[in-house]
Amino acid sequence: MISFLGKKLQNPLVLASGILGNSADILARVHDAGCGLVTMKSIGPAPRDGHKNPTVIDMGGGMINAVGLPTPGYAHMDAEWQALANRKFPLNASIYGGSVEEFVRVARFVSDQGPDFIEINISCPNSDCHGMLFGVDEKSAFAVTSAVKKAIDVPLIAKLTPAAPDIGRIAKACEDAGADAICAINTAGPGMVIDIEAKMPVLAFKKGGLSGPMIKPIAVRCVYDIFAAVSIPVIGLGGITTGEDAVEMFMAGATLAGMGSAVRYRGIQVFDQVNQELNTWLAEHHTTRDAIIGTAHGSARADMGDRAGTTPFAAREDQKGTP
Amino acid sequence: MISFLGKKLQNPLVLASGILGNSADILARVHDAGCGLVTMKSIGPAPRDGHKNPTVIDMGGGMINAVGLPTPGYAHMDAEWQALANRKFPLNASIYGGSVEEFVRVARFVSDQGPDFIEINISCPNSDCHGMLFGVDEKSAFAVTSAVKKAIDVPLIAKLTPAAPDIGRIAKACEDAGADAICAINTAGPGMVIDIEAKMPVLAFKKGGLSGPMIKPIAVRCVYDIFAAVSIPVIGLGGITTGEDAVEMFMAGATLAGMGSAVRYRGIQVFDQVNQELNTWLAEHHTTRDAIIGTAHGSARADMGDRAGTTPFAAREDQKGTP
Amino acid sequence: MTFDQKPVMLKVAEKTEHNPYFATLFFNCPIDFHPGQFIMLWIPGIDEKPYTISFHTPARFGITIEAKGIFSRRAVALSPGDLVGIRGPFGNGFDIISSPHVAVVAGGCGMAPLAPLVERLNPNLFFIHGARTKQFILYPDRFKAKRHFTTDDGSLGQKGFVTDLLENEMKHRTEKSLPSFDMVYACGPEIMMHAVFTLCETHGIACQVSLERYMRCGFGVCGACVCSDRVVCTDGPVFTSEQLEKMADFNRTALLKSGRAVPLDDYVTWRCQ
Amino acid sequence: MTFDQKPVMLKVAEKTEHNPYFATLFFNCPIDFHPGQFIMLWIPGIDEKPYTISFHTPARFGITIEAKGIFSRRAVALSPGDLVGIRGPFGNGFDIISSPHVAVVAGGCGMAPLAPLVERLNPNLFFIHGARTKQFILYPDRFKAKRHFTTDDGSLGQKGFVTDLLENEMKHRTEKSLPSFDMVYACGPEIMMHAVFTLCETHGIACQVSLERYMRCGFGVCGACVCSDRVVCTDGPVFTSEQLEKMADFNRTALLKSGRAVPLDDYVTWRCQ
Ligand SMILES: Cc1cc2nc3c(=O)[nH]c(=O)nc-3n(C[C@H](O)[C@H](O)[C@H](O)COP(=O)(O)OP(=O)(O)OC[C@H]3O[C@@H](n4cnc5c(N)ncnc54)[C@H](O)[C@@H]3O)c2cc1C
Ligand SMILES: Cc1cc2nc3c(=O)[nH]c(=O)nc-3n(C[C@H](O)[C@H](O)[C@H](O)COP(=O)(O)OP(=O)(O)OC[C@H]3O[C@@H](n4cnc5c(N)ncnc54)[C@H](O)[C@@H]3O)c2cc1C
Ligand SMILES: Cc1cc2nc3c(=O)[nH]c(=O)nc-3n(C[C@H](O)[C@H](O)[C@H](O)COP(=O)(O)O)c2cc1C
Ligand SMILES: Cc1cc2nc3c(=O)[nH]c(=O)nc-3n(C[C@H](O)[C@H](O)[C@H](O)COP(=O)(O)O)c2cc1C
Ligand code: FES
Ligand code: FES
Repeated sequence: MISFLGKKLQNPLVLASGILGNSADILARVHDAGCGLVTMKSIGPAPRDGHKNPTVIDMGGGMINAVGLPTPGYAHMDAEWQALANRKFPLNASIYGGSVEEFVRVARFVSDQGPDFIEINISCPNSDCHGMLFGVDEKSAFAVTSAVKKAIDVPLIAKLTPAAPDIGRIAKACEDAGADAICAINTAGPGMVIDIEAKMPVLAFKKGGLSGPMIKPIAVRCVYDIFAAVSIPVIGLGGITTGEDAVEMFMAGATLAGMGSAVRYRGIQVFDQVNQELNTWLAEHHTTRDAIIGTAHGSARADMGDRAGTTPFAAREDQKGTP
Repeated sequence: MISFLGKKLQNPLVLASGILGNSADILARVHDAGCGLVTMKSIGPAPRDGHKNPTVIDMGGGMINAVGLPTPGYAHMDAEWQALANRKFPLNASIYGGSVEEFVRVARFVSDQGPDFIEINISCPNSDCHGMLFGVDEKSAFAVTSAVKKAIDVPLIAKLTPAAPDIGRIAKACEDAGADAICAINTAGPGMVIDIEAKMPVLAFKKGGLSGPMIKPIAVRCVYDIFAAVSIPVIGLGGITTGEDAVEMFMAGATLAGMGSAVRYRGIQVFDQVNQELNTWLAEHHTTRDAIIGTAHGSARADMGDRAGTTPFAAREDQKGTP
Repeated sequence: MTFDQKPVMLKVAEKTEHNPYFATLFFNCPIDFHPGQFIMLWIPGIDEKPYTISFHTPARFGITIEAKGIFSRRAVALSPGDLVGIRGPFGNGFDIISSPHVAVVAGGCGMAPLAPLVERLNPNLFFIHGARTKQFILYPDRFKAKRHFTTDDGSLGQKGFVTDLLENEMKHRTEKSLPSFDMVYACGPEIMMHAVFTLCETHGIACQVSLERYMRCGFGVCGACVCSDRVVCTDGPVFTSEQLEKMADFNRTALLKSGRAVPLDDYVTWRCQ
Repeated sequence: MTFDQKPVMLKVAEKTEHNPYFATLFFNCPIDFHPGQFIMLWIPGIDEKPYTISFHTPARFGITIEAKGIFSRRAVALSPGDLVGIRGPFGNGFDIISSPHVAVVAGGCGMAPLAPLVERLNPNLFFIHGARTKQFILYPDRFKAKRHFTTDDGSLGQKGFVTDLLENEMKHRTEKSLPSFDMVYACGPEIMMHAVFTLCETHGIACQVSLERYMRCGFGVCGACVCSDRVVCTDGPVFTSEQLEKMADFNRTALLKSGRAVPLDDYVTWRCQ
């Protein structure tokens, strides 16, 4: 058991938003398969079908997707919220909106459903009009984060995009705005795969976000930059598929390690497997997760141990409501 | 033989800057191995050693590097310039500077050495103070391109970084400033690889640019965007290692296809091999390179054939000197 | 060969038009395959949807498509020489048992995944095929095994439901003290598969059915296809009685493209738009 | 095993100090290896440089380092248990011939790449080792083959240059009508290797030498190590007479870290800073 923003998690692994997070049943299964914190597929302000297929393509060393933020809309998920109310696992509810007002409206409603955390997806690149703006600009990131923070009763996680020119500064703006943690990264790129026989992009939306092993170096760099810029905990994700990948992410500065595409490569059991690999590695190295967080920053950062997420959320209560 | 900005090239393949481009002898060898246009390692204003090792690491599906723009400095290459004066192959001279003035100083000197093209590297992410700024900001890109254009007597190629928030707009600014072609992309990311046993980043500079197969989707997307934004030819590179990769890049909108990291995976002979693969593919599909350029844009772009680079440079003479 | 990464572009080698609504597209390319597995069919510029492999030899494979909506109508209108993209095969496929005491129950285009299964089962199986009319019967001359037909209008075989025949046969075997079925395989409309499942439960017989849900990735990541806590594209599409017993969403709930969970009727209505 | 991608962190298993300036580090790990190949040694936080594999068994390998500059001094000061990163093996290695009529000429630490070669050559080879003083002689008890020594101060063997011994032996063989050398292998300072090469050319004998240049990637991409049109890390480090004949930069020009081409003397001076 570990503690993250005042909540107990069975382990430091997180299910990335948009991966299998479509129903209470499957979220429970992923938790049972060894995931410490499951994240729901991002919930938007109004029903949205997303793009036509192909929307998700595996390239071997990673995936490209442009699902297009499909969502039932927060107001059309009654059965889901009901099922989740009786859950036996910690829940992270990811949300998005096309404006600060939409973010606030969704966040307020979702907060009332009692998730353990709310994650704002200010980083999805796949929709023409939703989200992206906020994640690449400090002022917008601050504005949306502080507005949502005021509207909700649960800890707030800001999920960032690697497309930001300086992701550390975006993270700092979110921290200043009251975010309790940062989640990084969303998909990288965007990229495009052209089928040369069809002579056209494979994805129906043409461009898509990159995920999986090929983006791990970008994710590690982002988490490293964010850790150096803020003092709130970081959920590091992007390309993690093994226990050693998780160790690398912790050393870059992550408190929790998220996985999405790994489910493609190793199945839902990847959570149990990565937990085992992680614990084996830590045991063999006579160390703990707490002790390795941020160690890749060297002695430059003496305070690196203090973001293991053990600080209860209560201790951060004072920050609430301040912009 | 094909024609590019008024020069004859034996084929549409280009050696990327920074790959083996350190001497006249090796450039000649790469040309003889089947490369249409060889690019010199980027030349800077003053001698520079670059970073300590490790500077270049292979990750399997791609490489990460932070060489740190080592350069003898344009004024300390007499023997090199002399050897290159007698060359029997087309030459692209890549240059960089830390300010518009430095770019102009290097460009003027280099232009007098008689390369066939000058490529401005306004995109290298590996140095704290050189280049990067220009490539992510339209105004800076315009300023440096137009200043260099006025200072030189040979066609100008602007090399762009995928880190630009909207690479199409940067390309347009360069075109407006008088660039005769665009080269894209430089390395992506930056990324970081942490060795978990050493508990530190592997690269001495910590962060580095990504290249090779893993960045191909980003490169293809960038070339696609640039093709849609400008009407000058594009040298597409980033992750190409096979003839089919080159076809994909042409379909995205490239006129020439560059390779760097491919030398790691298939040796210097990769140029001959890719030429053969490309020609075989074209023959089997009863088509030509000219005919497939930009075809992934569909019927939306009817003018796609006219950028095969056959337009002689002379026809663009009128643009010279205009900002 | 597997094409489980990027789509592999293949030419339609041959097309068999079974009737104005059903066609089989053949591809001259080897593919790894176990009966019940499916591929994702991409028609460039249109869309990409899952189809069961209905014909398989070492050198070629085929998919049988029923023209329903925009996409499947485009698919049956494809001609030999047309290029399409194939990803797959995906999914688990049927668990094949060697007993001669098995039943196969196909409803409409649900015959597609069952056909290669039937070819690998003991030919003494009890084989039922239901369709709207005689015209909709797939693969009339394909099987060694004897087929019992039902049609909605009685134009071939018995008028009525496939489950009527199945129930009769079960009762018959019980009455005559013949060995009962060791397995019932079914594919067709979900309401039909649920009826088969219920019948099997009543008689204490194991069954396997192949479910259908809206799909995006095909490889267990996007969550579009979940049915209770099962991921249809990777855990399925074939599910066993034991699994179905725990799947409250079976014949009850499905997700729309938006991810909205709706009663199965609403799902079918949406697909009809 | 090859470690040609990311560095593999290995513990120094054992260290042998040959003298105050030379040490061999051993690693208990199998590695694919052909004599003459090298690895990149990363000391985290310091730098990464190329070193020839000088010891090789199926289960372990070793590198012998001469303390010269900042990095190599750090390297010889490593202790068993210290973690370093290894990439490799890189390069071509020597072309090994089976003839007994071969000579091996080692100058100083140039013995490192030649030692595993000697162990694979016919033991009747003619083997010369030159060093500053007796103290600098590497691996005194390692070889079955007889070694002829030269030292700068005459403290062991003949006072003078390795080339003196080599030339004498060549003349001796000619005069006595003995079979001449089929191959001469050499490694040491480039000026020495050039002298050996010239001698061989004069006598019409083939030779192979192992060159050294500043290296970054080790796998033929960065261009730091080019010597004329050859890429030392992938085309070499071993080059044959035929290749050396065409390499104008051999014993003449090398690139500094900045890429500046300078006369070899200036290169050595730079390395001495
Ligand atoms: C694993 C799997 C295997 C499949 N294999 C085949 C196959 O071998 N052959 C084949 O023809 N199709 C198969 N399908 C269905 C196929 O993927 C398409 O859904 C179908 O072709 C309809 O697509 P459409 O876009 O043309 O129709 P849509 O526009 O999606 O829908 C229009 C029509 O489809 C009917 N329809 C669609 N889905 C349902 C449903 N769930 N229940 C009842 N009616 C429905 C509607 O009644 C309506 O007539 C399979 C699906 C899955 C998940
Ligand atoms: C393929 C290859 C294999 C190598 N194998 C070995 C090996 O097995 N053992 C080993 O000790 N070294 C080997 N080296 C050399 C090694 O990589 C380092 O260059 C050496 O250890 C000096 O590094 P440094 O940083 O300590 O010295 P630096 O700081 O680079 O230089 C300081 C000292 O090195 C001397 N020096 C360096 N380079 C040269 C040169 N080119 N010519 C003459 N003097 C020079 C200088 O005289 C000076 O004393 C090899 C190099 C290559 C390219
Ligand atoms: C198919 C797919 C759908 C995704 N949908 C969402 C989403 O709705 N909201 C979100 O914040 N991130 C979404 N992501 C991004 C992931 O949450 C994650 O940030 C990214 O994939 C990197 O992690 P990975 O390499 O472990 O997959 C999606 C990713 C994929 C592959
Ligand atoms: C080791 C290395 C050094 C490079 N040096 C330069 C450089 O000096 N100037 C430049 O414009 N690009 C440089 N690049 C970028 C390449 O020219 C190229 O844009 C990039 O590697 C993508 O192409 P690739 O995937 O084919 O390698 C370098 C790349 C590598 C791997
Ligand atoms: S279709 Fe994506 S999980 Fe099944
Ligand atoms: S060290 Fe990079 S090419 Fe040889």
